[in-house]
Amino acid sequence: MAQRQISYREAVAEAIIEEMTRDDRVFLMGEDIAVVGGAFGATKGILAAFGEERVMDTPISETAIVGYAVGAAMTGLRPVVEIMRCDWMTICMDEIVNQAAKMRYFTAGRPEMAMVIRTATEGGIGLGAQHSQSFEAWFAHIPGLKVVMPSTPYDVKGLLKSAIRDPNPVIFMEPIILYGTSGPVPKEDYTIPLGQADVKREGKDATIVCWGAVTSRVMNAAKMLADEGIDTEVIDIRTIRPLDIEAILASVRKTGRLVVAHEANKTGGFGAEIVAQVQEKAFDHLDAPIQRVAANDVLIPINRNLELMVLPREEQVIAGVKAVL
Amino acid sequence: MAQRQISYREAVAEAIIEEMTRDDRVFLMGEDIAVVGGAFGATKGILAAFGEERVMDTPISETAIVGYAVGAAMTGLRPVVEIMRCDWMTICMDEIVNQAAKMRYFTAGRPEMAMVIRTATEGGIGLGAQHSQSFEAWFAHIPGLKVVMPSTPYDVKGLLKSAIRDPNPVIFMEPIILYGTSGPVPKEDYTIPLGQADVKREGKDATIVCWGAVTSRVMNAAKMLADEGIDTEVIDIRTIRPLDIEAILASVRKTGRLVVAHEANKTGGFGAEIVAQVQEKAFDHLDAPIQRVAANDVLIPINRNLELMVLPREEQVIAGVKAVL
Amino acid sequence: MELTKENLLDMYRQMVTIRLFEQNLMHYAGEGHVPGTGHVSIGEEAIAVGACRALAPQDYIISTHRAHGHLIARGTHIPTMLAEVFGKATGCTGGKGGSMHLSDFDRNILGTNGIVGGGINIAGGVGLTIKMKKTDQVSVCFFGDGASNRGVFHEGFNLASLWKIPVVYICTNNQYAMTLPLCKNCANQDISARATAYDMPGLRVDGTDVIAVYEAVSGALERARQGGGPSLIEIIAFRLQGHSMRMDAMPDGSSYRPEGEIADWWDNKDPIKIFREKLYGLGYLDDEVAATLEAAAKKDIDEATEFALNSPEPKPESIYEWIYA
Amino acid sequence: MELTKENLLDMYRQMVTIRLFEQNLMHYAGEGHVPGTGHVSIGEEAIAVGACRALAPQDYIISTHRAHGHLIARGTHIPTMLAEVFGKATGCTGGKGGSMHLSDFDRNILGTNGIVGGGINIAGGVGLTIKMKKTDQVSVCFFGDGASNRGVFHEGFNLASLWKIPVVYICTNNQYAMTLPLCKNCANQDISARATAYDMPGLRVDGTDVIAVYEAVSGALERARQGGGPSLIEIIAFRLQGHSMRMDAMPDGSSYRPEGEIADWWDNKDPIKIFREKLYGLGYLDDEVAATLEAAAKKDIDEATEFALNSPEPKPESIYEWIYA
Ligand SMILES: Cc1ncc(C[n+]2csc(CCOP(=O)(O)OP(=O)(O)O)c2C)c(N)n1
Ligand SMILES: Cc1ncc(C[n+]2csc(CCOP(=O)(O)OP(=O)(O)O)c2C)c(N)n1
Ligand SMILES: [Mg+2]
Ligand SMILES: [Mg+2]
Repeated sequence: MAQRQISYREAVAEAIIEEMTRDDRVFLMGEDIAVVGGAFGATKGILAAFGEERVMDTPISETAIVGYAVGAAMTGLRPVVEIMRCDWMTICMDEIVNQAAKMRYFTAGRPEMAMVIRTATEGGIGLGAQHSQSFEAWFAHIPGLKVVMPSTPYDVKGLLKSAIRDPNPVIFMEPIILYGTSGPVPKEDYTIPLGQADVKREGKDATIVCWGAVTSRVMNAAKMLADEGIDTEVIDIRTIRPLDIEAILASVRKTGRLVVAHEANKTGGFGAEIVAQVQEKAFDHLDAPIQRVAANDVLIPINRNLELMVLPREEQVIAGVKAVL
Repeated sequence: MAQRQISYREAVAEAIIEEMTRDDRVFLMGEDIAVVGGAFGATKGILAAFGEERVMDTPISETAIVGYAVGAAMTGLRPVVEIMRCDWMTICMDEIVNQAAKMRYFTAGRPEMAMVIRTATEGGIGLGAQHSQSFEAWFAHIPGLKVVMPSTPYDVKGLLKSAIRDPNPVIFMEPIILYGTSGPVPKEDYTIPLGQADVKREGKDATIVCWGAVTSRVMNAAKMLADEGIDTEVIDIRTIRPLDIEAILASVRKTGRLVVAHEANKTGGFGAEIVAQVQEKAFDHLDAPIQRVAANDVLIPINRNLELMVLPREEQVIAGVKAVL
Repeated sequence: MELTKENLLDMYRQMVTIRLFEQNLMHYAGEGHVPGTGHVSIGEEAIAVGACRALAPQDYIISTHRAHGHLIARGTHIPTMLAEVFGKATGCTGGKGGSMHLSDFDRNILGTNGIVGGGINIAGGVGLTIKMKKTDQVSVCFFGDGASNRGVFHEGFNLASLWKIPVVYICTNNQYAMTLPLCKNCANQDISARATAYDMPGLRVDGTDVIAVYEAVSGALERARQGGGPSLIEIIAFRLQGHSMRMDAMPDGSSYRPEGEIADWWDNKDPIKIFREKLYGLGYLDDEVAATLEAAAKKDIDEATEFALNSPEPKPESIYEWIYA
Repeated sequence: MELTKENLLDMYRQMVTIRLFEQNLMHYAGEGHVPGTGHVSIGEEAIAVGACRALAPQDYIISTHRAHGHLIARGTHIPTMLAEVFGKATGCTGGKGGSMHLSDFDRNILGTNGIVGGGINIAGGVGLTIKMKKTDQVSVCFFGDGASNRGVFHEGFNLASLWKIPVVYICTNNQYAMTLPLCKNCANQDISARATAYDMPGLRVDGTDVIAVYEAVSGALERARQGGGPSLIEIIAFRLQGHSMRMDAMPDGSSYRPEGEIADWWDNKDPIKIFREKLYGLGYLDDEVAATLEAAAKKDIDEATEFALNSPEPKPESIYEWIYA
């Protein structure tokens, strides 16, 4: 029997429904998540299943959404809240960085801080410079936070379930362009541990580390390179913090060559952190300088052609790989 | 005649006073900056010199402080605003990242966005985990922003004057522990261009790149290393974005060895970006993996001994240099 | 100033132009000409036209994601606007900003914003410039009922009132924030009542009555010009379409609205119909004059469409423009 | 509940204990025992004691940087608290949080906060837990007049009222936010009037009258427990010291206050003196009883001091604790 295929957005909803069924401390709040099931449809059907006591539409009050989640988590609930777009995480950074990430510390480890902040991230759909950013590098800089960005329906279900069960605040980033993509997802309960990278393709000539929406473009590039006889290994880290550096190092020790690809702006992106760790821990294995493939250091334009040009595509990934060979 | 010595905080005030005298579009607003001259005394005397029309105490409204600055800049003024602590930049990240940094773009380059956001950054005085952070890595990730962090009274005067004259939004970070330190500062008008690193010590055996408060500890370490016969070159980048990568590369090509030191948390710090660029552009010159020296990936404790332990000291810098030799 | 017959007829023409602009836009969005999304203001034309008619040429406007009407009512060159929404090089933002990022510095329209509430503090800063430069201008800030629950509303209003800044805050209460009805949005559904918290006047006006809007805004402008400080005008409106063209395209993009509401509002709350009847009653308008005005409006839109459709795509190198001055 | 003579005398003892705790703290801060800083609540003791006396044991407290009184009034173990402020291992936060980060989960004191207004949304979330779990608790949130101008006040209040969350918001209006007097802080200096913006009751109480505080808070708690939702109680207080021990140590740390204000307030607004006179008038207190109560208070403080001074420094490895669960 062929495996069931569902979309990324359906996988998100399924994970939440399973976890809400399993644990009645889990509840949702966010803008437009209940009645219409989210601006991007990722929480569709959840209100119908659990009622408005556990699925709450909020006013446009990002600081209250996250701040209330902190208070609810400190008193034993497990909020899963949504900030509609990653760009608007800018509004509630105090609640995320100074409150959620630090509350266990300030209270001598007394409460669990089980809370998930889901957010649609990255670009690709013409929404422009205030609706296309991805700040995983910011969150990864903050002790106390975990940061996850799955690239497939399978991964998003398993990782979101782990995130909801995790006793720490988790920033859960869902690339907006992936919501409509489909893939095989088991109906049953399964989890994927946070902090475990996934080798999405094995290869021996070079390693490509990536996460988020660029992953499928990296996979395409890997196929195109294979046609030219270049055999790349593709590692989707899936979790940004904690980072599965061991998986990356193992691959680099084998291939001796590394490209890191992500969709956020290049300068100050999390790619730099991976480069820094790899060159430190596998210096002698590196046969060429590590290349980064990322968005140009510009703002994201709404024009379709320009946007495609700014975001990293197969072409840049291929060029990156060729540069390390 | 011996050169005049003034403190870092006096140099800040002097730079502002000179620029306000020079250009009547420059004005100040922020919390407690006027009547008492700032929580850390860096704007003392400015109210007396220019009056409350140009030096304004504000309520505790960080989003208004920065948001108003954006509007004022768009209409031709040149606000120099203060967010008392870098930790609270979390509150006005939308205004910084989505508004200030993007307004020229969204208005087809029509207005200048001349505005400076000054903030006291880094730790070292026992104020704890919500009062000791340094987010230069966040700001450096954002196209449209410039980011500066001077480490001496001389540098802060020259760079703040350049920042005020710059037509772009500048995040100007003043390490809190440096306010009381003194050094030679010319009385006359001078500027230091943004984006120009400073070789604070010449050497041939290894390069240490740093910025902010750790710079003086790096200089101490360099002296201690010199006593052991190890001759290090110390480069204070001073501006985080734009980064003077050429200065760093020139030094690395000479020494073949690099340590990057900063006070922010190690993971996701701006040190990673420097590592990524240097290994890419000077791979063949590197004789050892680049080392990073930074705060542990923990929260900053108020206890004096613990805080000293978490922040990078001479000892770690020396260990870092020995690791690259 | 009393509105003459000519004024009123011209206002009618403007309202029709806005309506046609947006209906035309919806058509072309359906055909794939609009990257991302756009938010039409159908049902809110009387607010744009009544308010902008009250402005002096030197006054500033800051607006929102739902701003086409504000620009057209101010006399913006419509082809340039439509080209922008289509993402063309001839657009006011070079095709990089789209519907949410329009501006027209020649008419002191400083920009619209993709961040809900993002303009509120900026408008305060614009007003601060006016106050500091002592010019005879007012800063006018449009925002929605949804934006009224963001923290920036509170911080921006308090500061404006404290400093007696010349701003007129116009809250278009169209009774929805995306999918959230007013009763789930504002604890006190009388938004104008919030003005007392800041010791400023709060008015409530019927947004289907263009003359009432004109009068209320005129009064607030006058007050601001006399040094009386800010006012809040809440204007009750009726959103005759879905939230956005993107959501309208979703199968159940309007499922959250009570059955029959849209039809009922079209019948009873359409400001153009209401104004048209009023003008007929006054004897200012008859079928012939109406046909002439409507034809003039249609001609403007047709010309704009032709211009936008035939305009070139932005040049690749334009991605680097307008990021730094 | 009517307060008995025993209650009142005990409340007097508590107020004296708080006063002595903080005066003692100022002494030891002067001797260098307090890392960073601390904010004493001298002049505000009636608020802590009146409010906490009204609470049921199961109620939660969220507080601010000026919180010693709230903890002592709730019965927190004073030695643990003082040890924390000294940065000792035996402190409630292991010596890592200090004066701004106190908590006592055994008494449902969920934490104080170094971010002004940082607790407001958290308290809403605590109330949300109560509402969802349907327990007989109330969430009590302390904050200051300065915090009332932060956006979180607006977002948190609106949501709490909309959802009828059991919270009592207690605004200690001590007429200063650091150096900013009320008239430069709040456009409408009647903070309680802001409650109408959220359709919740707003009360104003004299903070030198411990019984009035008790009664107002009792009423609001009752209302919240009955499902009536949140209330705002503004309590007028008189800050008899500078903003912080750090600022008090600065030469002109109080220069912003009108001459004679502090002396006048000590003479006429000291809540301990006022309560003492009241108790004398009621015949509940005489010199002998007063001496006994004061001696008891002093003993508690002396013991706490001895404990804190003799407590060990935190262990180095404790820096890694409580960051992740
Ligand atoms: C800070 C922020 N939060 C959420 C959104 C998503 N969003 C865009 S428009 C909108 C509704 C705005 O409602 P309102 O202010 O009433 O304006 P209207 O759309 O009704 O004109 C929302 C939630 C956003 N753009 N910015
Ligand atoms: C968001 C934020 N802004 C500024 C500060 C610096 N700060 C600490 S306490 C304080 C004054 C707070 O005033 P208020 O809320 O009235 O409390 P009070 O100190 O009077 O008890 C300020 C500005 C801060 N800690 N957090
Ligand atoms: Mg609306
Ligand atoms: Mg106060």
